[in-house]
Amino acid sequence: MIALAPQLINLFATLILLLSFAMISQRRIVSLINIFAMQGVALVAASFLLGYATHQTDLYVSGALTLVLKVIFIPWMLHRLIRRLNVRWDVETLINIPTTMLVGIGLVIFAFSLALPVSRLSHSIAGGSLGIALACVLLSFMMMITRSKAVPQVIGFLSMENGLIFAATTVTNGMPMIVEFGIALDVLVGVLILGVFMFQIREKFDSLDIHNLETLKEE
Amino acid sequence: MHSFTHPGNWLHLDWVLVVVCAWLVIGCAGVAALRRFHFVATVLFPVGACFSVLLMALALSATFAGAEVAVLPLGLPQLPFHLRLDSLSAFFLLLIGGVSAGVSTFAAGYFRKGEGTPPGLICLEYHVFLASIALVVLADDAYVFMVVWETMAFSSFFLVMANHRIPEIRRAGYLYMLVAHIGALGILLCFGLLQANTGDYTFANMRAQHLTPFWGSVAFCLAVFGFGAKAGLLPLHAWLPEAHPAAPSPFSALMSGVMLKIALYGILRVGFDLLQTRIWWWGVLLMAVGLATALFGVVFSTVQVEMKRLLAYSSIENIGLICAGMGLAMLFASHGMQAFSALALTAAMYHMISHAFFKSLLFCSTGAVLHATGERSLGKLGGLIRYMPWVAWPTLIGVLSCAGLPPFGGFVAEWLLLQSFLFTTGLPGAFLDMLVPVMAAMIALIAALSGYTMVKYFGVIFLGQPRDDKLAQAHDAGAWERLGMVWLVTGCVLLGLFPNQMIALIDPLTQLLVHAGLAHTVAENGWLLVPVHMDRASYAPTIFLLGVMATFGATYLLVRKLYHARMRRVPPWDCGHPWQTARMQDSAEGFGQPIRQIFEPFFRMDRHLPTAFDSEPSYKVQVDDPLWHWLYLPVVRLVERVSKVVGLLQQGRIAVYLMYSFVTLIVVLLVVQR
Amino acid sequence: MNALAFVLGFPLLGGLVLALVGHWPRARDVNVVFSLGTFVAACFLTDYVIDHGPQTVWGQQFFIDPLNVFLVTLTAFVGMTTAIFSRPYMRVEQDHGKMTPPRMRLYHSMYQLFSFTMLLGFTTNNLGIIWVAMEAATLTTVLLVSVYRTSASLEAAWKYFILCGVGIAQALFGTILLYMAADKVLGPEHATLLWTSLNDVKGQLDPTIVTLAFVFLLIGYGTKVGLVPLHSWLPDAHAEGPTPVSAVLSGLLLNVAMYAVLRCKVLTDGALGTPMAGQLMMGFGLLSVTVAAFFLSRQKDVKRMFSYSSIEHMGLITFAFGMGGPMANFAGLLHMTVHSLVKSAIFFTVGHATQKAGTQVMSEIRGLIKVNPTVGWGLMLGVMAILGMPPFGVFASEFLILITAMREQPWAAPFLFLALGVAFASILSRVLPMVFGDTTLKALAHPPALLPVFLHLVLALVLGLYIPPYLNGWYVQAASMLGGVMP
Amino acid sequence: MSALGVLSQLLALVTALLLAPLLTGWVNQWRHWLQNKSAPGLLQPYRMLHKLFKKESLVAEHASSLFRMAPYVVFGCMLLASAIVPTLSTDLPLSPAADAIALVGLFALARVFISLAAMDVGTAFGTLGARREMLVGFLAEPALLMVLFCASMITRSTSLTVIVETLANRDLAIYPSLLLAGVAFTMVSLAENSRVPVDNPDTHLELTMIHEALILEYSARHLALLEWAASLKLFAYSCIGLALFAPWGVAHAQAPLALLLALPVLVFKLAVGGIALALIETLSAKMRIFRVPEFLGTAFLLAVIGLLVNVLLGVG
Repeated sequence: MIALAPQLINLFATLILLLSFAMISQRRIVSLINIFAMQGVALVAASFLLGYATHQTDLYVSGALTLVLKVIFIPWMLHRLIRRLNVRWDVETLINIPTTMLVGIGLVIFAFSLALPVSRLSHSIAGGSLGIALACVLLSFMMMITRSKAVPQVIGFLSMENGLIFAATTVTNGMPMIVEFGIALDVLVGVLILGVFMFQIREKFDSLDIHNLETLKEE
Repeated sequence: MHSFTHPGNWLHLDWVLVVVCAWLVIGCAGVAALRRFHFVATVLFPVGACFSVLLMALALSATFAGAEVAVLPLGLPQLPFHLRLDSLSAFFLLLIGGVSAGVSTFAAGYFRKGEGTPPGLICLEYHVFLASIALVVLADDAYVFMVVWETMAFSSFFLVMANHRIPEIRRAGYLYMLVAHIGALGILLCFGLLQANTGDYTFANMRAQHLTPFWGSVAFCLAVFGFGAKAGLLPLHAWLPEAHPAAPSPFSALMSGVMLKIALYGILRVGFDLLQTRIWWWGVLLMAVGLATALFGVVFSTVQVEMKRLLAYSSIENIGLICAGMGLAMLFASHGMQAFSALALTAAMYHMISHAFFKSLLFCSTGAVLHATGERSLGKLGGLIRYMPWVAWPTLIGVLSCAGLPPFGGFVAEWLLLQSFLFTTGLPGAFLDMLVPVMAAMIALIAALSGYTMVKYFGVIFLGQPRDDKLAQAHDAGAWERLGMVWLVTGCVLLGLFPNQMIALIDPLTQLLVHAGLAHTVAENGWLLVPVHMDRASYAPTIFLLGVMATFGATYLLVRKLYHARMRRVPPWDCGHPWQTARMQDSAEGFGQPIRQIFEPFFRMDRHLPTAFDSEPSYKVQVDDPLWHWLYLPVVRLVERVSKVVGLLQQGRIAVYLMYSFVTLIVVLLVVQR
Repeated sequence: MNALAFVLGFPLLGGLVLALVGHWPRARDVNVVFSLGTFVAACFLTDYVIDHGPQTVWGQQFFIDPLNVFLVTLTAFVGMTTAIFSRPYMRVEQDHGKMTPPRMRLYHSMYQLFSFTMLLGFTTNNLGIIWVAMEAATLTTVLLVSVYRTSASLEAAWKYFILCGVGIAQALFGTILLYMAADKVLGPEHATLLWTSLNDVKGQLDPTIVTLAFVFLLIGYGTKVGLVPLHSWLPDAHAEGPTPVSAVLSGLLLNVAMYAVLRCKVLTDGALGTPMAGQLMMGFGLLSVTVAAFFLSRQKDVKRMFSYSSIEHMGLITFAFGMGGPMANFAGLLHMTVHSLVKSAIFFTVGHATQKAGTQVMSEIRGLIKVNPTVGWGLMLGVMAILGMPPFGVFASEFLILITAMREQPWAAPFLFLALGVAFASILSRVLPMVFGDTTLKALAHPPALLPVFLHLVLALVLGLYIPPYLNGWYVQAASMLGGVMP
Repeated sequence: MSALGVLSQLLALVTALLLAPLLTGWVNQWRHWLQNKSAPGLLQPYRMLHKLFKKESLVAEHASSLFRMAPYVVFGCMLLASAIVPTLSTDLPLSPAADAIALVGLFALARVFISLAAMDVGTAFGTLGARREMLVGFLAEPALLMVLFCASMITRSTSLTVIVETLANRDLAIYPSLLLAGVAFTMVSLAENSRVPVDNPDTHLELTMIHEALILEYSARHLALLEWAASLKLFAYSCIGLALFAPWGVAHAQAPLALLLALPVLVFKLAVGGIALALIETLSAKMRIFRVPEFLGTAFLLAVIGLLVNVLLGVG
């Protein structure tokens, strides 16, 4: 089982990358949230496996933390939010899906070329996955730019966090515990605040479209 | 900081610092008694004047003493305040003390109740202004120079904004502050070059540096730009005719009389003292700029209709003449002709101090007229000599001195300047020999034109019939105002009649800057002012005045004795036209009309001529500054266009902002990877 | 080291207490008391550090050295004066009906928590915790900015959260890379993110990883510092929130971000040996100064204008630290201090002025001196100070920055002078009509608290003319510690 | 300050006082003859002065003391000017007190005072005259200064006595710059002494009068003094002309006896000059007031070109 660990980690890494691409090409919000949850599951699996392979208990703790937060609580809250705000229609994008895919591939290539010299130096068993993590971060960054609705933008932000946590766990076998807790706490509070904001934006503009958030500018 | 020894053997510098601190204390006392107008006017200002007189005395004794240096604990840790009192700064302290004594006493009588800013606040700004001016001439390193230089601009800005209810005054204040700051940035750049990468910003170190001709020229041009902005040299003069009339009169007197000189002090300090390399075309540049400014200033002052703007443009003219003198001195110095350079420099210094006195006198008189009649424009004044003799006669002396007429200081300065322009045949290079006589011709023309302006100024205000019947109630100047004006008049007269003694005071300065002086040759000839040699040229103002007075007295008595002195008052000759009104006299525009016609290309005129069908025909001519449309407005439009383009950066769409962040990340990563 | 406990404890406790009683009328005074307590504790802490030198406390999780101790004191001091200023300000806001009791409670508790996060950010030794503190600071200020619940403040808060969230995420990635570099050198068991241990071993850190890490950290924390082109959130956030929040945001939060960048620059300089970090910072700094200067002339809203002025000054500070060397670092630290003091003083006076005029549009604020001379003169002197007029400290630090720039980076001097000139022209042309002239404004119901304004300006004046020796000692120690002399 | 010096100074003063009205009378006579009118007597100016001195002075109601003081100042200046210019001998103790530039300053002082006095009365004519006088003045004064500079460039000194001495005993070399300066000087003296091309001394026509407008309000002794001053000014100008362009025959300090010879030579030269002036007046017509600036502008340029020619040829 230990021998298989590096390949398994790479498998999970590619799975996360695949899910990021899926999120970019997704049109409906509900499936978008489900893919985000699946990405969380992959992340949890990777950290449990790594914890088992390197006998580090705090990886289990961080995996559990991610499981509770990113797989159970946040998707549940987003689903409840969508039902309350009856946001059903599909995701509007600023540029059409094929071009986003092309740009996505370009980003992945850039991320890999960037991370190649670094990953060779890392002697943890999943060194290679740094490139993939950086790719996930850039992809979710691009997703936030191209989405014109509040909910997809929030999901983009959260999937960026996923990418970062994945980088932390694989490249350096997890951050010190205190830092893990801090990050998790920040993400949780962040999501709560975003939820509150969405209610207020909805109540103020009776739509979640970012276009009416453009009044503050230079004439 | 040397220990506080017994006051007996304090240096002059310490006493000057005592005077500066005293001024600051008076300023604070003014703030304490913010609204108590009587206490501020009759106690604080006169005490300030006494300290000015003390400063003058100190400067007199310091001119002949050696240079004194002091280091104050204030300032940056690595760069404490260095101060130095050498003969150059002593001369300027003399100028500051003399003029501010007169102006402070005048200001004591100048305030009236319930006018704009509370008098206490004005007292604070005034005395901070005086203190910073005195410190500028003492500064001996770049940091303290910049600090006191901008404090001077800062405090005079608040003086200009004294009655800020009027929108034009706010606009003038803004323009003044902006040009002053841009000038200061230029000066800072110049000091940056002068320290030549040694990192030590004291003037002593700057003197030791030998810059290459290129960097030396860049430093000099920056200095002329920076200090020229403050002095009102041609391209950067637009603020002066706006700011000086806006300030209350005693302070515009001080600004015109003293602050413009401090700007020229800067050029002297950098051009002659700090920069060791000297290149001939620097002098030519200064002369060209000076003369262009002078001609521009005098032509514009002739066509003004508002008395304080007229004096402001006349200040520009005099600054131009002084700059031309300094330029000539630099030209001679660069060719090693020290004696002639000393002559030109003495001429410039003489013009500086006489202009300080007579221009302050004229501004004080406009202040008195303004207070008596409440009227600024020349068109509504006239015949005030009957109601305000105590203001009219001193102003006459100021007018004669400003026009450069013989018995007074203005003429001596002009005489010396023309003499220095005559001895140019020794200069190598045919081009220079050609250039300088033409410059001499322009100086003569400018002096004559200033005579024209002054006749217009005095004639339209004080002589003739009052153009407005409310002028009859114009009350004469108060006691303090008279004392202030008398002090300034004595200054003008002494400068006019005793040039030898004044040149003896200027001599240490020229020895310091160009290592030559006139004192030796002048002292030999007793009453005669002989700059170079007896049969070369000589002028004795006292004998001259005695001659005119003697003939005046003799004819007066002879006519009385031989014939009689009967006189009868009759209505003036009306050429058969009974309805002679005061409006038939020349108005201010009328008197300036010939100049407007001759120097047409100088102005940007828009004239409103009444047509035949006007119900009430009116004639209006508006003369304004062409540079405003060629230089200032294009710069403002350029800045607006650039900021419109930059404004596009902030369009409000969050996706675009995210794009900025994303693109920056990618770009920086690529840059770093390479 | 109980002084540090108090410094962190007071705001945390204050946040919790005010969460319960924030809506009471006396809550304003409680807020001041807590801030005062923090400030006193900070003074004790500084005293302690002066005598005993740098300290690592509580299992090396907290580290106090000359660099961050004077920033802690500055933050506590400005926090206290802002609390004093917010007492009358908030009472007037309540009268205008913009602040309901629940919102007051949110405001007070978030205010204290915000100062806690800043002080935590300064004192912690762990780079990860610095990141957590920055994220927490963003969260608390998002709530403070959106406290008025108007559409504009909502938009500003949303943009602020999204942009800063993305920015800080990149900083997290940089921290992870740093951790990876440390892991390689110290071995997996005792690899830590403690700055002191990283600082000791920074020579052996792998250059390629550290370069990548510094880029991510610089862009991440640079977004929080408001460097152009990452600055877009700053004018909206600073302009829409209540004025005490703008004062604290402009004055203090930018310093925390700059402090984080400085910590990373020290490590990068040690690891790389090449001036890459300094050059990047200089590039961003110069871009910020020039672009922000041209933004100023088109502003209509007074708080937006001063937030652009904050961008310009932070650009100048970044440029100074980018140049490196003892003189430039000294100037940068001095400029940080004086900018915080003067900018918060300006926001205090602007706060009162906007309340008088009922609007933030500058064309409707006229003749402050006539209505209330202290507010008018306070604003005038504050603006003169921020524009770099000499008696004030801003001129001293700008003077040092400019002359070092002329000596070491002559190519940058013309840009700096152009930017300073344009900024001077634009700000003065907007402020003069506001301060002078006739007015239609009416006096305020509650007398404005102007003690903080003149306290700040006097401090700035003192720093301009005479820097006391022990403060100078601080700066020189911190400057030499920052090192990074350009080759 | 030798006794002889004082004597020659007093002699110069007396001759100036006496000869000035005579010169004016002489020019008027010749002008009338050339226009084939019957001319008034040679001594007519003296009789007019005597008549005016006897009359009672009528002063305008609002005229200030400046108005009454101005004639004396102007007369004093003109007398001092003619005392400074070396007419009979160059041994003049007063001359070191004022050189060429001071002389021009003296004329300017007189002009300013007379203009102010004209404005003091406050009628339309006064200010009109003052404006025109200053217009002529501000162009003529620099031109005169440049003419004097040409001479001082040659003789390397601005003191008038030194100029005359050096020019007188130089061998008869032709100075081109002096030729240009001479033409410029004649144009300037025509303008300054308000002769025909620029201003008509006899007329009171508002359109053309400059000098007359200034002294319109004066009467009796003040008018007499001003008339005398005007003739003194003409005398002074002609003496400057003679000094610069025909310096021979002036007694030198070393040769006191030549003093007696100098007087007749001076009278002869002045007579010839007077005839020339009368000739110019009859031949030229009066110019429009706004052609005067061009006229004086050309004079000024000629003088400056004279200066440049001097520098170019390096003469002297």
